[in-house]
Amino acid sequence: MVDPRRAIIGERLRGVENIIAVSSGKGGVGKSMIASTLALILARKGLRVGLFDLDFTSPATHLILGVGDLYPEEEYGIIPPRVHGLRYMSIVYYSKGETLPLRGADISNALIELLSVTRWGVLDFLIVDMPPGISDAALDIIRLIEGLKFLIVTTPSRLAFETVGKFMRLLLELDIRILGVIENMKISDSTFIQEQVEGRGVRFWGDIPFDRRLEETIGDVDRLLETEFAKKLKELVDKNLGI
Amino acid sequence: MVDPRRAIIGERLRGVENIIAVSSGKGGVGKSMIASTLALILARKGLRVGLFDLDFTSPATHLILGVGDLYPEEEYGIIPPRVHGLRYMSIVYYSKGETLPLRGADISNALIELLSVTRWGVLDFLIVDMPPGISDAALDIIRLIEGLKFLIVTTPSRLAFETVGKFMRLLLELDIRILGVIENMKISDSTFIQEQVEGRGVRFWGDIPFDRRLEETIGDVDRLLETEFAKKLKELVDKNLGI
Amino acid sequence: MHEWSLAEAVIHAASKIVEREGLKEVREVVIRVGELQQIELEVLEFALTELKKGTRFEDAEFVLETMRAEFECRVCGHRWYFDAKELDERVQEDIHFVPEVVHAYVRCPRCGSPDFNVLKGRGVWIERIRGLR
Amino acid sequence: MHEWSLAEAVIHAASKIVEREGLKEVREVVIRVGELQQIELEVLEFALTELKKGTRFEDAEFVLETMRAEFECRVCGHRWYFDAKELDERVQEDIHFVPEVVHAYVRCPRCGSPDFNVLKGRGVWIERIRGLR
Ligand SMILES: Nc1ncnc2c1ncn2[C@@H]1O[C@H](COP(=O)(O)OP(=O)(O)O)[C@@H](O)[C@H]1O
Ligand SMILES: Nc1ncnc2c1ncn2[C@@H]1O[C@H](COP(=O)(O)OP(=O)(O)O)[C@@H](O)[C@H]1O
Ligand SMILES: [Mg+2]
Ligand SMILES: [Mg+2]
Ligand SMILES: [Mg+2]
Ligand SMILES: [Mg+2]
Ligand code: NI
Ligand code: NI
Ligand SMILES: [Zn+2]
Ligand SMILES: [Zn+2]
Repeated sequence: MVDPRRAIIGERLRGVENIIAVSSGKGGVGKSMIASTLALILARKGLRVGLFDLDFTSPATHLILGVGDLYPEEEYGIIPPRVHGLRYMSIVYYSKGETLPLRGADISNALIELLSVTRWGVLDFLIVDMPPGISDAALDIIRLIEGLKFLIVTTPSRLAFETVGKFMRLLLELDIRILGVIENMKISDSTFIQEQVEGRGVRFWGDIPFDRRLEETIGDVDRLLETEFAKKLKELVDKNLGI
Repeated sequence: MVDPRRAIIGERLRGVENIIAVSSGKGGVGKSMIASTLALILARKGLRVGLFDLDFTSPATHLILGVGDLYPEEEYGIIPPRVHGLRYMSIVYYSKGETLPLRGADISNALIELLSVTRWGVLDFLIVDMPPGISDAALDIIRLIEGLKFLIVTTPSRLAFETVGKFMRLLLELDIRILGVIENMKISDSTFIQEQVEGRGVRFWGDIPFDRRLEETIGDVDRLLETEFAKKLKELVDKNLGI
Repeated sequence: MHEWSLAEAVIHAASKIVEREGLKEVREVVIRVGELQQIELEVLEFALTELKKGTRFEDAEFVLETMRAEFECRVCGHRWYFDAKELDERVQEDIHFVPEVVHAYVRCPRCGSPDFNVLKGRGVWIERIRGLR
Repeated sequence: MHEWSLAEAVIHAASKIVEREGLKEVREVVIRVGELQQIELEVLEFALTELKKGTRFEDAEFVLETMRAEFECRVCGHRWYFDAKELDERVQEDIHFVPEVVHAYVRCPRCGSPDFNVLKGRGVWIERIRGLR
């Protein structure tokens, strides 16, 4: 018996120019905040942008964006609804507010299902918000999505970088493109992370300070884009993505 | 064919009085810091304590404790080495500094293997440091360890509590004992988390402030136990665990 | 109508198999459809009929077989069959798109756990392809 | 000597099976040992011989069968056999205790991926128990 889904994934993503996985290995470093804000920043530049929340058991981007009661349309597949100018896809459309306990094999299956039926159309960027851990979701997008690029997020903490460093090493070993590393929630001016990153030959995008006001903007993208956090992220994007 | 391992797990944990899973569903909320410090606090009270790091793909407790180059002894099974007065078990003994990408099924297998061969001996408390996500590790310890109790960690953020709330609801539905909830890295005096927790009939242990000096103590347990973080955690333990 | 995209996946994957096996003429493609997803068979069939036009499958027959969805609880070992009618329509639709969300809505009838395995009846599979070499 | 704890698990699980099946006398217990873990068969056999004394397995024969460990790459589909001798001793010992750490040390020989499946040859299994009812 052959599962026909895997064969069609390349087809489904054919119209997407760049796929960027915002990743870390570590949890709570700001992946979801950065993925959401990055997608909004690119969309406000007039680019065609999609955002795909791949953290199925602890999704967060729907809260950050303040996504209301939407449901994807069915039209020769699934069309991701438009949210604040983005094509937005999340499992929460289907799991609603319920707890969704999924084993790795189920995460893998749900990911393949969504990749094989979602019609992203033509996009300049598809931003993928990754779950923590070096497990099914990370291994699957690596094997399923050709040309995928990683944007890695860490905090200044040694506890975060312990895992982030290992994850980077794996990507480098597998010859997968790393766009760069962002040091988020910076509170001192240690250069430890920058040295570690550049020492491995990876581009250090820069840091984003800890922003006490960020929390209040959850659910309000206009206010989010006015924060120091978003402004600093935009600077890093302008400088490092060259668009 | 029958896998003989599952049948012996109860036997292996027979000498352990209390098993506490420090958990959240969400990453980066301080589970590893709290699990490690909790284990040390209990050990310094003269109790017999074990610490089991179950975050196989992004372990952190070995760094927090400053565990050197140890390897478990083999003696009718595996004996967890003694570290700062704790019986300490982590997959890093076997994966060393390497990246360990594991799918959920492998996480499950490794967990069952370790539970079936590790001889914890007689312990008053076994503290388990859980990975983020509501996936294999959480589902497995729920099904494999009888009498397990959860200590839940969140931050004040709505992004954290979105998942933590869902995880709590699942545990309540399954009638699994929740010792309480700790609100970590508190920076304002919002009572949102406390209300949410108590509204669900769960004990709110209290909060632990954001402690800028915590990072410097990583690897030095004596300094760790002198931090505001550890002192506040000890207060919460004294008040809520009643020992 | 996301059955259409599943049909596309079937045609796409079947083409690769036909090429790999070096088949000159395809007579029959047997598709197994798991009942968990509640796929509309007429819609899937219609899509296959439309999509095969002008392809090497033009003269092939697509045979659809359904398979009941069976679950096994990882906690207590209980096995049971999925019954869509016990769920409300909105939830059925959610499972239609992403079968794994069944873990948000269904519990083991014996012990109440959401930690169960889908033994069979998930997804759309190419069971076999008959043709001439 | 963690073979001892595996032997205990076997005796424990075998007892449960014997009770469930209502066997009065146990003649033979066939154990399948995967080669991934490089279990010392003599040590496992010795432990089983010691542990069965005074139990219902006292007169039963424990038969150990080994099974080669085979991997399948999830990225490129390549299959290959595990060869412990290619790894240094310390790594062999790590895999001896927790076979899953093989994913830290072994790569697909064709594409270099650590994302492979252990098709067979992992762990210790009770294959069958023969006895009288
Ligand atoms: N630069 C920042 N300043 C302050 N808080 C931040 C910053 N970046 C992220 N956060 C907060 O940190 C927490 C974790 O962020 P999140 O995006 O959910 O991380 P992840 O997706 O990596 O788990 C959230 O509460 C978020 O609001
Ligand atoms: N109360 C606190 N004050 C300041 N930093 C903290 C506090 N609790 C945890 N941290 C820091 O937060 C980060 C995440 O903690 P960690 O224990 O690794 O979380 P988790 O195990 O939930 O992923 C670490 O860098 C840790 O040092
Ligand atoms: Mg996130
Ligand atoms: Mg942790
Ligand atoms: Mg399942
Ligand atoms: Mg594997
Ligand atoms: Ni449909
Ligand atoms: Ni041994
Ligand atoms: Zn059950
Ligand atoms: Zn390969």
